[in-house]
Amino acid sequence: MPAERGLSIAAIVIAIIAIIIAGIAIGQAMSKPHVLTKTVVTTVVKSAVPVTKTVVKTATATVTKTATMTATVTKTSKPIVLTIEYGEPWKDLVQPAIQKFEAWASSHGYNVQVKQVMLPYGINFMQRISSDFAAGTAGDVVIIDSFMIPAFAKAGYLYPLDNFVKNWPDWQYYPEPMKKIVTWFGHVYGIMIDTDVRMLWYRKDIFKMCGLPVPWQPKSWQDIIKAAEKLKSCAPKIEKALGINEFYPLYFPAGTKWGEATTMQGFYMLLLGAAKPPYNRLYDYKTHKWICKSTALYRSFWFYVYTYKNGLEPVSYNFVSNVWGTMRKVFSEGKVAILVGGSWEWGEGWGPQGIAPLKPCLQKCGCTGGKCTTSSQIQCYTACEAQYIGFAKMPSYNGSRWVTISGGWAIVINDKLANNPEKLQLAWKLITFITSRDNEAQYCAKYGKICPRSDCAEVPIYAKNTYLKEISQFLKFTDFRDALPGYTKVSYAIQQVTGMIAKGEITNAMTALNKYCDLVKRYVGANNVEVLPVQTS
Amino acid sequence: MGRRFPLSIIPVWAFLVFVIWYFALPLVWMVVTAFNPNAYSVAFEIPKHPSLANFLKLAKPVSGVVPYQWIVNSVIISLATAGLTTAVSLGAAFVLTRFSFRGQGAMLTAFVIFRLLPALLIALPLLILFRMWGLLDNYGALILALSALILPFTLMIAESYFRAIPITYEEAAMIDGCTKVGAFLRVTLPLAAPGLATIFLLAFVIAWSQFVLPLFLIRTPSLFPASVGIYFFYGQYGKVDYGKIAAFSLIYSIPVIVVYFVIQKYLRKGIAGLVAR
Amino acid sequence: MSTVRLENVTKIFPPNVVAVNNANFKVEKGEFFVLLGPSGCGKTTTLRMIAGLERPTYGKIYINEQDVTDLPPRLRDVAMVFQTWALYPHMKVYDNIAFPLRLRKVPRSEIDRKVREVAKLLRIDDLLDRYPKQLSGGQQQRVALARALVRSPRVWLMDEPLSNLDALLRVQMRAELKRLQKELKITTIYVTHDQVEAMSMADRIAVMNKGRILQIAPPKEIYEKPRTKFVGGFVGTPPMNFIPVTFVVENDKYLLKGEGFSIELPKELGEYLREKVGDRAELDLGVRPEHIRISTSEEPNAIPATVYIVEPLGTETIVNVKVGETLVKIKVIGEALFEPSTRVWLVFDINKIHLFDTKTEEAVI
Amino acid sequence: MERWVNLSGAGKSAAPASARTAALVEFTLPKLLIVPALALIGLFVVFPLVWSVVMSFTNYSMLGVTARKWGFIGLKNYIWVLTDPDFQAAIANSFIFTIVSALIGQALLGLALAVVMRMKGPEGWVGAATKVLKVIAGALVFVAWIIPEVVAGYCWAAAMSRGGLFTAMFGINYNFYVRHPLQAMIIANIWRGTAFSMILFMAALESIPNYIYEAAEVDGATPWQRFRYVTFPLISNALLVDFILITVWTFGLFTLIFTLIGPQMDYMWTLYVYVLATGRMGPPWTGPGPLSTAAAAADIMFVIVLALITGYLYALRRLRRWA
Repeated sequence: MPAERGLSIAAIVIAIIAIIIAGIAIGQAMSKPHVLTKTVVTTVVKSAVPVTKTVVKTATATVTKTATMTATVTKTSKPIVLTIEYGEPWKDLVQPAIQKFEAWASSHGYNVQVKQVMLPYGINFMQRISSDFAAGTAGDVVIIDSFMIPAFAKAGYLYPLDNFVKNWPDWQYYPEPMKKIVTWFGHVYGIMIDTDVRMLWYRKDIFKMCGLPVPWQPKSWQDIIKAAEKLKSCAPKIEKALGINEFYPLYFPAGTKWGEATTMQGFYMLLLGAAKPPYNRLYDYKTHKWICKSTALYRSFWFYVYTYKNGLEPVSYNFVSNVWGTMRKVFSEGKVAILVGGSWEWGEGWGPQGIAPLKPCLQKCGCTGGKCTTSSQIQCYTACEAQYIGFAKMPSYNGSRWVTISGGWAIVINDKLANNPEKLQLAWKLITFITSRDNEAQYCAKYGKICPRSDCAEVPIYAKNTYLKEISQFLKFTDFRDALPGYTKVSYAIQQVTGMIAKGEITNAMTALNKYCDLVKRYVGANNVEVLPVQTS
Repeated sequence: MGRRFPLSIIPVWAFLVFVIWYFALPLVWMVVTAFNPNAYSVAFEIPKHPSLANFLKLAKPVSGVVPYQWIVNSVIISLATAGLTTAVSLGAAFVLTRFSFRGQGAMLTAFVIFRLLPALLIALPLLILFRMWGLLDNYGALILALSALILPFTLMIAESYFRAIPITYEEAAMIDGCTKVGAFLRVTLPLAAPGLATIFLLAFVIAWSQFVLPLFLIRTPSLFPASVGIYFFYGQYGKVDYGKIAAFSLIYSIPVIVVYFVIQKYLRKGIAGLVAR
Repeated sequence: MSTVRLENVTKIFPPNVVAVNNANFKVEKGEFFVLLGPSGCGKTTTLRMIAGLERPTYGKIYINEQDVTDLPPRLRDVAMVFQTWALYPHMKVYDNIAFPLRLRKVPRSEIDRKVREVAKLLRIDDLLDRYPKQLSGGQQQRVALARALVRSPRVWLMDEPLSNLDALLRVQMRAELKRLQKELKITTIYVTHDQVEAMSMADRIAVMNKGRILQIAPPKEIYEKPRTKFVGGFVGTPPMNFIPVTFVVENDKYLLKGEGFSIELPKELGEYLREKVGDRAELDLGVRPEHIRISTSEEPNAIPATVYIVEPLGTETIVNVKVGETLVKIKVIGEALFEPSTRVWLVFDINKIHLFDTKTEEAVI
Repeated sequence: MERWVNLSGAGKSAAPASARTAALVEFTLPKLLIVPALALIGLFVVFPLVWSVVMSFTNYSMLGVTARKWGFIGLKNYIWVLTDPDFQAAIANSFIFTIVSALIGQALLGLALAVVMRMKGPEGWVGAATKVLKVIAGALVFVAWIIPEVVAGYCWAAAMSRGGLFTAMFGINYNFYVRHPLQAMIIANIWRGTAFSMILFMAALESIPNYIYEAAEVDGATPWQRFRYVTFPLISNALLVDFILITVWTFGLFTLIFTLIGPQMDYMWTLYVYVLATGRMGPPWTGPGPLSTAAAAADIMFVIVLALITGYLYALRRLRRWA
């Protein structure tokens, strides 16, 4: 009996605390001004418990504090709050610029406060940003994947920047491809902040082990397949030498886990070289229809079917929950010898401070804790890295040309600022700080990314980077996605079909093509697709 | 002693050993890995130097969020939800057991149906609605939605609990000078206190384990409850530190296990009630 | 001291169960009023309506001539002792008794004084520190009484308070309750299905059946002049015997004819009966077991019967005999030795018989 | 139990106003205490369910133009979903999964466990050992049932990963849950849900009084006959309740499978709905993340789930009549 009473007393105390917290939570729901809150919750709760108002207010503050990240708070009467939403990879681009912007603002008498919404690694940035836009909760200034610009512009989410760039001296430093990528129907909707190219990464040490030439540069798809088959025959030797339990020669991403990367990294690199332009694309710009079947599509699927069916590529890496991390790790460990990937991997992936640095190099340079910190260590590591990892240009199907594709992220202004000229001006000012030459050069050099501004080359830290200089050559033959509205769905179809190929559910290129065509028809409508003649040789 | 060994026990033993093996499999892996400071692969290895390193690592931010923040979030959400549901189901059960009115039977049937509905069927329309109302990422809204989801459970338990307490005590109290509500609060409620504690704890653990609703309705990692946090963790870029996830899972599971063992007598009774009826 | 009056009170439970059918009665000041009837007859519902726990569907209830029909129980100033006593299990005896006073915001010292006083009166002053669970049935019963007594209510309502006690204790408590009620002079309405209890305690009894009040009268009258066959059958142990007879007038003789017998009635009685029911009528002859004498030889106006079984109960013996197909019980003081199947004659005092109309069940005489 | 009913009953004349008011305050107002519960359920359960039906006739989507400008399009979504081979596969797999993992796996294993748990062991150390095994097994089965679903899914995903426990024990050198998702789901769900059936059957077995067995034994029944003619008929109620409940639960399972095999839309209808709602595909008339199409799929399943629940309620009612 006394035990029971104790229990009940404890429960009642907890319940009271809980009810207070529930009140706080309801208060928090009320603190955001929107439809439901104003109509339903307010009427019900406010009329019922006016007493808790003060409690709610003070407590809401604490909850908000712990829950959201608020940047520097300038405590003046009514500051303009400018929200910037961006992914964690752009932290070092955005944060220094914000400081400069705020210094500028206070010296010019603006009472402005920048609220940062930083989306950390691990969530799907574009999915999140897209839904924020659709819900109307996206930031005032947002960093988005440039291929989303047409879709967002069509949906009316983006404010056109034509008048700003017209009077912006820096605009001239953006090369034509970098301008084209942010333009849709004659209007500029964003400013590129970084760009990239894609290539074949390969492991020099493994190639040597198997008697393949280093440096390596395949001339056609057949060259790639040949090298891969040779590597497969050496697998036991390689596994023993590296002390690993599995080995795959090649890795082209497949499946829906990779999301857009399957299409961009894997499929486009094949498609663009699989036939002559303009039939090497997903979209026919003449007829304004999505291409359902074509020789190029057939050949690209054929490559997937051939390599996955013959065990040249790893199946399960495509389906782990962390595909990016796994890809970087297995390449770094030598479980994969040839990898199609982005130019940023040099730094972000297996660089001295990357996510999956090379273990032998770490040991050699005495880097502890998996990262090199001192400049001598970094120097040592960079030299060592070049011994192990090389990159090659992706050849076309028959070797007639080189292929690569560029994407990159752009900074845009939310259309909801259209009616707020003062905020609009400040937002643009913030963008100019972020995209300024020095800021861009600093950031791109640090992360091994390609600067979209041509004048970055004037900044020593960027110019000094030989790697960046080398891959800048790729920009000459680079291409872009068919990023029209509807692209995401077509891309999803590619992810689905390549996923089925990888899992072994489809073992024939023609079946894959038919399946793809079926899906595209379902997703964009049968009226919006066209079937081109297919050469199966 | 010379007593013959009963051979017939061997199949029973074999069966029990199989069950133990099958059910211990993933649990043992989780517990062992949680104490392995170097668990970078899923392989089962008994750590040579078991330590609490993984638990300490959880205090360091991962992509800007300290994992323990998720536990704190879960505590806030679950406590609030449990408090709200307990209070609300208390009132509703009082009305349902102490009054009779038209539509009562239909109401109880409706609660049974809601109790059995898959959470996903409610989560999807809620996602649509919350998007339209701008309530995504909002704790208040999440707590209300969670409470609504859990309410049919707690309400049915509260109802059966109060039904089991004779109404005579309340009548006596009313004659002694209480109002109807007063009699309920002064007499029945103290008698039902252990039951209320059970309801509160049950609501707490159901809310604590809830995954679907927060997955749909919460999008900012720093606001995640622990359940979504684990999933987010697992889908993390870079190295997967299995030890860390295992440690986090362990911390996350312990309150549930403790609570269930506290209320298990009641739980069994409740399940037995399903048969007896 | 108060009066309680019910005026045309009817209670219908949904969908259409008539629990109490047009009850009318008045309980006088300081009276011990018993509602007697089998279970399900509506007596408890009547009591609960007086308490305010149920609301009459029709009709009005007055306490001290004040209309309380719509008043909630707490405003009626009545006290009630429940069948299960309903002691609050989470409160000690002291708190149980003090509870009504606390609710009325009586000062602490006053509460303490009253609780101890009433506890002493009921001889439970040494139990105040215990929980109800730790008490015996009789003790719990006293606590329930104490709780009802402590605030000197206008009316005391008791719902079979003794039915959960064992037989011996029940007899003891019966006397004590009666003494207490007389001493304190509180108007009491007491519900029971036990006719012995009713007879021994009541000032007046209301016999109920199927929602109707059949007769309201002092116990003696209920016993001697039951107004219906039900009342006659319900009161008394063993119950009244009923033998179907036909009343006929033959050659100026007034006869009650039954299976194998015929009784001649005195002239006055016969004429009275003839006036009431006519020349020929189907009736039930009601005789209490104690008013029958067994004769082993034939006598005039006696009913022939066959001994069926004999139940010796110590100081008395119940002899079961069969008159035709009807079983008749006869109470004989002391021992009575009859072999089963013995042929006997039943003789009774013609002034102590009752006659009921077979159809309406109402008493004819 | 009789309660205070019919306050506004007919046939009463003027009573003092104060008394009427007092009665109103005391007996009618408290009924409002049910309002918060009804409001909560109405606003966050009933209304969303209705709303999802409404939305399934529109082209509303998570992203794209139709996220803001949407309109009604009739039955198109339903036709699209019903003709989607993935949806057909998902439903077929959902039924296979439910039947195999719940009706066969959980119920059978649960029954076996309950019978073993209730068995009287021999004496001496053998009995003691059996008892220890029983306690350990019971606790593990219980824990598997109560730990959060996410943790269960995560543990099994790790166990079935390449290099995990499956590799160590069976030499399965690939991600088991990738290559055999259905089997993986079944294994994990049997693991997860057996406890409920076990506890239910244990309760059912306990409710059979021992004297019935004694009587059967006196009548000369063999152990099998005792099970067939005494135990089985007496636990058939429990069997029915168990079957229906675990069917409904398993059919609506999401978290465990989602954390185990990820968003693969053709293995379970719940996953199909989730992928449709959050993925980037969908019919031509909506933008990416076609919430309206997902709502149509969910509503189709809602009908099936409702049919299952109705079956449950009907069975329960029949049981009560029988009992």
